[in-house]
Amino acid sequence: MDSQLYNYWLVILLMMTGLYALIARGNLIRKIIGLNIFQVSVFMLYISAGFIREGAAPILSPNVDVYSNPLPHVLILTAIVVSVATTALGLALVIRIKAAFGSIDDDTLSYSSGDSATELSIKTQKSSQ
Amino acid sequence: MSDDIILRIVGKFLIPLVVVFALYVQFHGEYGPGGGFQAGVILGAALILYRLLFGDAAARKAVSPRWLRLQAAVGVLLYGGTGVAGILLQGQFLEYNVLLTDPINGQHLGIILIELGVLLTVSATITALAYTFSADSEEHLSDPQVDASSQSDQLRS
Amino acid sequence: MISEVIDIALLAMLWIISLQVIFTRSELTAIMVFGAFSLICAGLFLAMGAADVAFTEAAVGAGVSTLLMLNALRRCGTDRCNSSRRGVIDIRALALTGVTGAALIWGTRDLPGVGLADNPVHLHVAPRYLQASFDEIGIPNVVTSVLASYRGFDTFGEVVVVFTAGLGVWLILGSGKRNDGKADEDE
Amino acid sequence: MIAQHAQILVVILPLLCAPLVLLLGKSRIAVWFTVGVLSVNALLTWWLLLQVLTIGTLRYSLGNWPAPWGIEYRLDPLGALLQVMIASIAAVMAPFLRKLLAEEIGSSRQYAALVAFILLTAGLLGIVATGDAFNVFVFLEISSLSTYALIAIADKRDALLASFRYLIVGTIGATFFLIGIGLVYILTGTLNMDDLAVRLPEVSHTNTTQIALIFVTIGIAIKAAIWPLHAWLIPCYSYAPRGIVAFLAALSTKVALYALARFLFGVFPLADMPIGSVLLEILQLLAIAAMLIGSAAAIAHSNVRAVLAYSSVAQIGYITLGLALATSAGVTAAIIHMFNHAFIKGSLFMCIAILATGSGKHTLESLKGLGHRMPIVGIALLIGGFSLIGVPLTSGFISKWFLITALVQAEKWIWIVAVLLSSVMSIIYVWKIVEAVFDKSDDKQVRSYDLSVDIPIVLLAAVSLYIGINSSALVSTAEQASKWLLGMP
Repeated sequence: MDSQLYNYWLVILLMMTGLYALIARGNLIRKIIGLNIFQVSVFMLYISAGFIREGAAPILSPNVDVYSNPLPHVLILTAIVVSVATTALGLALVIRIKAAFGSIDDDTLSYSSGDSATELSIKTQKSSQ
Repeated sequence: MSDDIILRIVGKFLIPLVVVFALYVQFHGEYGPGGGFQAGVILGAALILYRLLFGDAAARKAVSPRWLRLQAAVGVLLYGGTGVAGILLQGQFLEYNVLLTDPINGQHLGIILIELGVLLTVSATITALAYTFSADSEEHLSDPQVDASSQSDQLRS
Repeated sequence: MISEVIDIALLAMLWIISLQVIFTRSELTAIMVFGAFSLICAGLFLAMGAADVAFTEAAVGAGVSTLLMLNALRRCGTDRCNSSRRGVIDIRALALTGVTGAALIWGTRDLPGVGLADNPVHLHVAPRYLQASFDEIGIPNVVTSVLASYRGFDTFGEVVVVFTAGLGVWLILGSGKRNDGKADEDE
Repeated sequence: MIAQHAQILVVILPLLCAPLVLLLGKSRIAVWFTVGVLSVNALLTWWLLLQVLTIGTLRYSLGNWPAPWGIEYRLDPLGALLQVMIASIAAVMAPFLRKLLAEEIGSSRQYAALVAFILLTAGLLGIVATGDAFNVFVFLEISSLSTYALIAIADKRDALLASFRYLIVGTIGATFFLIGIGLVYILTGTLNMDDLAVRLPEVSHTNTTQIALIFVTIGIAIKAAIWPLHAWLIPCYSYAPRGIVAFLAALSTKVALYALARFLFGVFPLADMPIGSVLLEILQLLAIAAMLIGSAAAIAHSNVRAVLAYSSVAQIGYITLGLALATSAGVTAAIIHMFNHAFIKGSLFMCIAILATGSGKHTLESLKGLGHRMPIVGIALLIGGFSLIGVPLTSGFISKWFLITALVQAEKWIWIVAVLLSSVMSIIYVWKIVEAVFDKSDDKQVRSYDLSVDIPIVLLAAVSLYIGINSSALVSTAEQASKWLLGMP
């Protein structure tokens, strides 16, 4: 039985590759890509679990008796959508970070130090005078 | 915007085909792979293609960002409204059996309605994302007249 | 047996591709590699009988996500600021992913094998969908039945997620005239 | 009809309100409509709490599909209490959100921010309401995505970075949660939390269940900012728009802690699992570390928002400690503190938001003497600060009293010393703020401001004060909730 677990293990290897890219690479876009690879690999874990050898896609038809499990498919459809929504939001932030900081390298990005971080913006300054 | 006449002519034929394909995916979802989400993405792709071929201004004229926001909101409301209809017809939230006298027909109607809601929201959002992300600066989706009228701050007198 | 070989080959190929995401210098390459990764995943999903998921992954992962990434890269310019970390093995990340991966492999060791019809996951809840959904809902695509009716509320949540993301991107990028510290003068 | 559907209405009213507000656009009606919906919602949650306390757990089958096949809503006393907190605080804050945000966000985006705020409320309510493990993930993401957007709209660039880093860490957390849920799903075939609780004992000794528990715990712990997974919280609370951070600090970590409690006590068979007791011990240690390190960091900072953020890390430690004791008294104490801390931190962050209005600064220096100029805010700040310390006759005292009683019962003497030490440290950092705010030497210009924004502060502080004087209702609710949570009704 153990031999049939290679599928999970390769999927876990993929997950960790994505997670590594996410942590180790400094470029924010690269982080988003790593996050996506991590998530897609998790989807693969679910789909592997729903897989049945010789099973057809769960679309009922009179001459098929074995179908793969439809529930993981439904869950992952939702998860894919959630993942693309997160990606879109993350990339929107990356674009703004580039405009505001002039860089998208995590190593060079830092909060404006200490308390000056919450310094007034120009707008507030003007109006409070 | 593309100045290539061939691309534009091909596009004129292709875009309706993509739209038809999206509708096929939408309504074939009960029998094969597909459904509102996939159809929404394809429909969004058709609009993105239109924008690539005929330019940003033309696309915004055809489908304005404001319209897209409303469409996305209507999609959510249609989905939720179908659910609430279940409550109003003495069922549970999202119970389609009670929508029509025959439960199976009710299920059909319910699924068509909610898939339509998915289509509206997803296609609108995908298109809006494409508008925003492919803009060259960040001011396109804003309503200029609204932005200009910066309200007086109520917190400060 | 043959299908297993193909399965292993595809997964191994995916892994080699995903390594590119770690090691390549160019962001553009990384994005294109992700697109390819996503497409092959879609192929694997199809091979595992998940047609709907394959369709969506191809449209969303390889399509929408890649498109958004390309646009984001274009707007950020060809930023190669990443040079500080390239080629350096990040010990911290390696340790973290190593531990996580080892934990997961240990945790999946006593799982039933992939693809067996009598796995617990196939014996509870799912059978009703396959056996009764046609009588209860009347459409042949069980995935649509579950997604739209049995678990219709998840899908409602999913639509709200899409709506939230659209709203969020509009909030973040929409009126970009102001803000950014330096562009504040127009107020 | 409303009675029968109240459980679901609580979540779908705000969910449907959000797109409607977007349709209504930038009109005044939109705000009043929101306030109306959220107020009705708050009343519904109060009614539901009373129902749950009298007749026990409420269930609702969505789409009328029975439990493991369809998604089930399930409301226990703790869930009902949290819903009351979420809906009430949201309803109290919504009318003033515009005024609170006015300074930091351009007017065109204020109504979009309102929509995101409603979605955040709905997401938090949904996490609490559901009885389905995967549905938790979906609503977690609704609340998370709206949180990322709301943090990023603050008028400073640091907010963008804080939001992005939170997005990355938060998504890793959500994905860990997804992995954990996936593993138990593979073992049992079900996603319904009660059904999982029935089926997991059979497989409680497998590696998979242990790893699933660890992944679910880590995933939620990131969202709950349990030390050492709290790093995202400090910049988010420091740079998010001032009006938003009060709501986030009051509720979002509490909801994650509720989810943690549900999975620890209501889903996983902790007592049968080899790592069950180890995990609880580790959580206790982390909680102690959070209390001490969080309080120490709060003393070290001079930015008031960072002080309050680190204080939140410490306070989350108190709650985690109570939960991790896994005794009836411990969980009761955790629930009481969950409730009290929501109101204390909510009102404190709102006080700071108003004190910083105009200057936009949050340093101790910039707040000097403002307590005299804005007496209502000053008094509310005092109440909040004293509660945070745990001075008798404040709600914080009740929390500490119950926590220490629970620790005595569990004979965790060293932990008691740590709690007391952390309380002493809280005196120092609260004193720093109070001293600055009521500094007489400073002669700042008197700034007039819209007094109506004091209303939510007064309401939140009044709750703290009331609980300090008469806590019997809260205590009995918490006791009942902890019994249900631990499965001994």
